[in-house]
Amino acid sequence: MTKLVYFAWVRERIGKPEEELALPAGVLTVADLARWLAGRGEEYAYAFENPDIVRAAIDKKHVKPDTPVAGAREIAFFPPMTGG
Amino acid sequence: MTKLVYFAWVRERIGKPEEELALPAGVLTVADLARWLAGRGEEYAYAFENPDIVRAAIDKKHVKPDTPVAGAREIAFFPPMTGG
Amino acid sequence: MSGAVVPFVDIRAEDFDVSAEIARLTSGRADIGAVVTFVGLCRDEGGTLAALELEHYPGMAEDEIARVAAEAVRRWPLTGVTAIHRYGRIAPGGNIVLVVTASAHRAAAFAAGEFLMDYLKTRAPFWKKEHRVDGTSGDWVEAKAEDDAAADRWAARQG
Amino acid sequence: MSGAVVPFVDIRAEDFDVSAEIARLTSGRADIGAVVTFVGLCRDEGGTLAALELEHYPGMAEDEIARVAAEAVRRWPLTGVTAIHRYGRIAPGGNIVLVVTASAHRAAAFAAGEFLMDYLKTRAPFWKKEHRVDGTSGDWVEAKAEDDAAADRWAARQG
Repeated sequence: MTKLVYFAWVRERIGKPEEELALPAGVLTVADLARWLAGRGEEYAYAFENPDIVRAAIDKKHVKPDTPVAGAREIAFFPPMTGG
Repeated sequence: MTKLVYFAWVRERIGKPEEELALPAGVLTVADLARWLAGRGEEYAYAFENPDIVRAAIDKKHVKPDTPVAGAREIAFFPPMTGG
Repeated sequence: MSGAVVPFVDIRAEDFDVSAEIARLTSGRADIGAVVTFVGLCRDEGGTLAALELEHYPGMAEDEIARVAAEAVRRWPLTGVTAIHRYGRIAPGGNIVLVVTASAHRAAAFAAGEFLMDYLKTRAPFWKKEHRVDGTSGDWVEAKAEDDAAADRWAARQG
Repeated sequence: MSGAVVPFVDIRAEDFDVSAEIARLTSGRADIGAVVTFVGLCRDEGGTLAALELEHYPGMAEDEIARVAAEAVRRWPLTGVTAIHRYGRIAPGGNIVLVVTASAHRAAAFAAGEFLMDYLKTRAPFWKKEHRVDGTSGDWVEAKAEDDAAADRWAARQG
């Protein structure tokens, strides 16, 4: 099982801050995971409607879309940061 | 009469912080004045031994060596600034 | 010198005091010639903003800012560096972020402070949502392309 | 906006409080997004310095710093600018100078703060003399060519 966490409007659109999921076999990269999530229902489709804008982190480190998800304990999706 | 004021090691070398002087007719510019002062005694010669390094202000504004002294009320000589 | 510098990073709801944070880096020392602080404040966009709600990713926010602060310590001869970022509801005029950089000389303190802010803007996992004075929930603040550009310029040059 | 900004300039013996000076520029306003402060401190060059004695040219010091601050207001969209320079005897670790710049955005606040310090170093009529711990009077601190170079770089670019 992998923990997925969502922030800001990604969280609002999906409607929950986190969930535990078993990633299906075909999901190898962060981009694969985003695509697969987008197919899980309209709230997910809305969150990932512009997949290029959603950022990801694996185990609290920024990652790129082509990063493998194998071995990840916690995968986060969120909009571009607006801190500072 | 013109008021001359001295700061930092220029003041220490000349041995006084200020004086009132009547500038002689041949002294037209700040550089002329520095040269004329340097001839007034060994304390002045010491202060102006390296005339390129001594800075000047007329009426509390930075001036260059070729600035005319005519009309000046207060002329200051000092080393390069080291504030901040 | 810089090898011993451990950045002070704090993610919290409470406000900060700039003088106290400067003292944290300078008191009891005589080897510091320059301290630069940056305070980022909540701006009201034309009288319609009641507050910003700052959401963050706990754990990652601390780690990411600590990474950026450690990078600043590697790049410049700093004697100390502090970064405090608040979360929660912050009204217009309120403090959001503080960065303090201390060094023997001013150029390093200025450059490191600007570097920290540029990176923090684009890498620290914080998001701002507007709450409007009419009681409605406003938009999520959008990231600016100029912030990415500001961060990118540090990649090209060292120190 | 910037037309109404009157720099606060103070030449004095007394110390300053950074938080209070930031509040002077920010309190009661919600249009400021960024405040940068620079504090210059008295450094001890290897344990031999008892204090620096700062001499200044009264009248000209105020005027010259006010001129530089006004130039910063012309160059950047600032909402406020403060410059405080101390004179007299200052022990190692003590504060010498404070510059505060406030703006809607951080780039202007950083640039104006660095500009002010670079110009202040080379144009403000202050001179530092060392007093040594052994009771002897040390040297006058010499001006650095790098300070002239730092000031010169602003002449080439606008903003």
